[in-house]
Amino acid sequence: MTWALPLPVVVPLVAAALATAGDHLLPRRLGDAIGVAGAAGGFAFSLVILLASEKHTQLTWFGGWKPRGGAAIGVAFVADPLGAGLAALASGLVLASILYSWSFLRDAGRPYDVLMLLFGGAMAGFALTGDIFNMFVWFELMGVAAYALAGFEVSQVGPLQGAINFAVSNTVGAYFILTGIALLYARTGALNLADIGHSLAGHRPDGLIIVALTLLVCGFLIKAAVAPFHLWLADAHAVAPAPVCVLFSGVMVVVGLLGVTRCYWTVFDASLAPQAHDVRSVLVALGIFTALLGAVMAFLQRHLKRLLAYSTISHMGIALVGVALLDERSLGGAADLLLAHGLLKASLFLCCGILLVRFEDIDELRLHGKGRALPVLGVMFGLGAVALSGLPYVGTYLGHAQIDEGAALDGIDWVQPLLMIAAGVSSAAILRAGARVFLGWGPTSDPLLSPEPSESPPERSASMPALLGVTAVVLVLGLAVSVAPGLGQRVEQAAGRARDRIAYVDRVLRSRETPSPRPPVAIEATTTDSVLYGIGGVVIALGLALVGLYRRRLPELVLGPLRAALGPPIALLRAAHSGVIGDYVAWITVGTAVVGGVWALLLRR
Amino acid sequence: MTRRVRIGLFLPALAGFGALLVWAYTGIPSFGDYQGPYGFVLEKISAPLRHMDNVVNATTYDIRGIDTMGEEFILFAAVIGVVLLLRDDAGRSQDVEDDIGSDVVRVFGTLAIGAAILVGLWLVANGFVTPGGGFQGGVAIASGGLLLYLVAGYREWSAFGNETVLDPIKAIGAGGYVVIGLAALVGGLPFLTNFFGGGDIGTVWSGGSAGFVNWSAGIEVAAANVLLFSEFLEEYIVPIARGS
Amino acid sequence: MSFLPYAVAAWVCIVGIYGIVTSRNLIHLALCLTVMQSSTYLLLLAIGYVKGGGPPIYKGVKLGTKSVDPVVQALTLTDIVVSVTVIALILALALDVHKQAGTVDPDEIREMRG
Amino acid sequence: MTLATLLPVQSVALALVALGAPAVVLSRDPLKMIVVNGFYGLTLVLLFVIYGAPDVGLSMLVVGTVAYPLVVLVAIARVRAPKDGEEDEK
Repeated sequence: MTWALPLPVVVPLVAAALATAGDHLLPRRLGDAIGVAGAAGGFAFSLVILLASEKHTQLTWFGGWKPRGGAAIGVAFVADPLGAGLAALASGLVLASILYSWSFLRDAGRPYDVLMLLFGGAMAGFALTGDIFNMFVWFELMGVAAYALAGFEVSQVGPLQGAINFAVSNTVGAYFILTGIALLYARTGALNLADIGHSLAGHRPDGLIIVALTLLVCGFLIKAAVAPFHLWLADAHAVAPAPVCVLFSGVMVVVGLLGVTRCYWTVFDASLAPQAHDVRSVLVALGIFTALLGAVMAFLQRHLKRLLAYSTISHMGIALVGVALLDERSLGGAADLLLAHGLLKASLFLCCGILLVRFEDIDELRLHGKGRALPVLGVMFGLGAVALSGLPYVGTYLGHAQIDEGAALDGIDWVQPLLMIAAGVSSAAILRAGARVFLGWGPTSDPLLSPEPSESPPERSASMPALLGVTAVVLVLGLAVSVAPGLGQRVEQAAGRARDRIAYVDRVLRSRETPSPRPPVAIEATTTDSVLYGIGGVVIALGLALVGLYRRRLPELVLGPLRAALGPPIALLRAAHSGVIGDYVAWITVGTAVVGGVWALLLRR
Repeated sequence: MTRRVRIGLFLPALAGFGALLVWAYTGIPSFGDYQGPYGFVLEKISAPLRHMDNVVNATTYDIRGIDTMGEEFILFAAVIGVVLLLRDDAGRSQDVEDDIGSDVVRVFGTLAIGAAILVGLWLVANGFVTPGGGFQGGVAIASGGLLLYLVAGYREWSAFGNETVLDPIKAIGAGGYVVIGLAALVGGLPFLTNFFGGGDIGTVWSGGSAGFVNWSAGIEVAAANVLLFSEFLEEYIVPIARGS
Repeated sequence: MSFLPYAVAAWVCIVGIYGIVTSRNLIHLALCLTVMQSSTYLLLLAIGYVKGGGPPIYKGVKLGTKSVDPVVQALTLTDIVVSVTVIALILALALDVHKQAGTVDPDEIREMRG
Repeated sequence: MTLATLLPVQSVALALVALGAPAVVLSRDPLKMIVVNGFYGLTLVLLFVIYGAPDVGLSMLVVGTVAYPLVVLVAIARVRAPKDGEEDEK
């Protein structure tokens, strides 16, 4: 199987080169076919690798440069199920986006497909590589393709500013990562993840290790849009075409979390395992903060893509908690959550694209009631929103339940209600928007929501059944995540393997294979607590959505104090999300200095 | 957030960030005491196994060739992005005046074009022997193209400095890199395996199939850079020609 | 004194970030980004330096002669290419911003509030 | 840990780099900035050669003398050019 390992990356890249070379020579339909074939090939090979990796971790050394004397020489792709799963999610969503774009952006031209393919190939490369500098290379390719895609519609200032904010923030993050890589290389003289971890094993953490951890984690958290590093994300989403948003929200941010997971468990765990508690507390705090902040900001938006973008930030916070708890069940939960979220959020963005095609607008208030003409789309939108709230056995529920149980096992029992509130509030925002657009509920004006510059989208002609078809397929897959038999157990086993540094080193440097037992095929059982939290999330979502719509019908006795209590913090939050790149980089510096400072105090003990 | 608030928030954080960096850097082995082992291992194996004198390029194009493949595609993607962003809906202007009058400029310029391209080719060819290689040579060749603009004017430049000509070349360069890698895979070897043997050490023929990789990188870099320059020049020239 | 190369790398990084945050011109901001990136070149090459070592190129030099680390140089080469591409992209975006908004001061363009 | 680990020529090049970086960042006039940035690039080239990295130096040289100046100069020229009224009607 090792021969297939480079192919999820190589096939899209070759297709991109071919499509570019033939752009002026080949008939247009043939060029389209090359694009789809590249994406489909990448997806197919990712699935093949995912299935193979469940039995054994797959390994290939580029150029045949095998390790000598127990130390790596070349660059390896190491596919464990978690990485291969992300590669499959990424290439699958690229395929869906390209198919959707066929009728959504007919005039986009060849460069659009090519950039999508490069974006997908780079994400797969990042997910599969076992070398820390190679991670940086794919990270940058992913970034460069994404910046160009974000600024794709260059006729307005908004998209350009969004793309610049995105490019500068993420480039700063990339340099943090590179500095962290340089520090690890200075200490260990190695770039292979297994090698670095092996050299660090048993050494107490000093300044170099702690700062390398800080730089790598903060660099990846910029990509993962975790507060206070998240400011670029809503700008980039607000401006990118809907199918591009699918990739940004569905997988690109997930890549950031995989970066944190991979680096922690293959490298830093070797040195920091005794102080894992302190690593955990800082990351859990960041995750909770992000989950709540993103949810509140989502509730304040009226631009649908921006609203969904903030909801993504909230879910990234929840997933970070899963990663940060550092146990097998929570990490598996984060993976399940991100899988369901990626698919569901993708389908919601695709719904927005359809609204844009039909009504040439994407503003919640201006679209008031117009969605009544599209009942099928309304149902899909509503299902997506409810499935994100954690309704038992639907969509993201499984991930939530696993994270909740992980937190309970770790003895951190205050986390679950906060995560429930975050999921509820961000779903409430989506439900409120859906009710206003598709049911015509609530007033047509609301001063609470952020004013948006009106933008006229370019004219589009599209085949509605094709768009609805792609959207429906993605939605159904997302809804089914929580009830797919055996999925929970398999993902948890995958998470366990991603955490097993010793087995990883054995596999990569000593070619020793540890086969995994086959997990049982059954729907994952969850605790009563999780079911209650899930129901709670839905109740919050529905209740708050109604409050958002009919706030003015509340008695002044309730409304007055509410306004007094929430007004100033909301104004402050808005001011912080200023859209100015200088502010964003200032917040990145603040966040990195604080995280690094806290770890410097805690981890040296 | 006003500028004052931003800077008041930022400066203390920057001080803290700087302190963290300095703290980390004190943990690096003292300057000049690089401990290895990675680099030392590569120095030992690259001449005997690969007949390459230049260990840096042996690393870049062979041992860590996959990094360079990614790098070529970064350049590829960025140039596509720039072309996309700077595309001019009005199309290329054909009525730009050729304002280079001096024969001296033309003569020296023409000589300089030849020199730049020769230097570029030499740098690519000798990549595994002396400093240089696909990237440096490619940019040098592209700068020769840039000089053509100075010498011959915009019209001649735009005859080849456009996407129709350069896109295929760029794509063949980047795609060729991958295809060489795939050739090894089809032959049952790991992706990007150097399958021709080393060649004669110390000559332009050293390097085996990594030599082809080096050349395709050179082609890609040259075409991509000419396209990049062309787009930026376009941005400068066309509006001026139209405005006046 | 043996810390000086690393101190310079840290200093250049800080100066670059300072420039990015305080910049009033997107073109200036792009150059500050390259300054910040040059800190990574300085750090990498300083890490790989070997006292009394020559370049890791053995043309006319006996194999086994002391030389500096080739790996950090290969990494820096990649890094430089990345830098050029990112700068070209950001400048292209800045040019388009100027076309649309008539300014390149990031503080004056506030389309993305809240 | 002695002075001898750092050659005098290295100290000088490092000092130039250390001064060059703030000079680039603090030059707010675009044209001045590109000249200063060119010099900064050359000090980096010098330092890289002294560090035993001629390949990197060469890369920095072709990038610093061809690619950066061209794209930045064009950007500056466009931004400074008198507004032709054709695109700034807002």
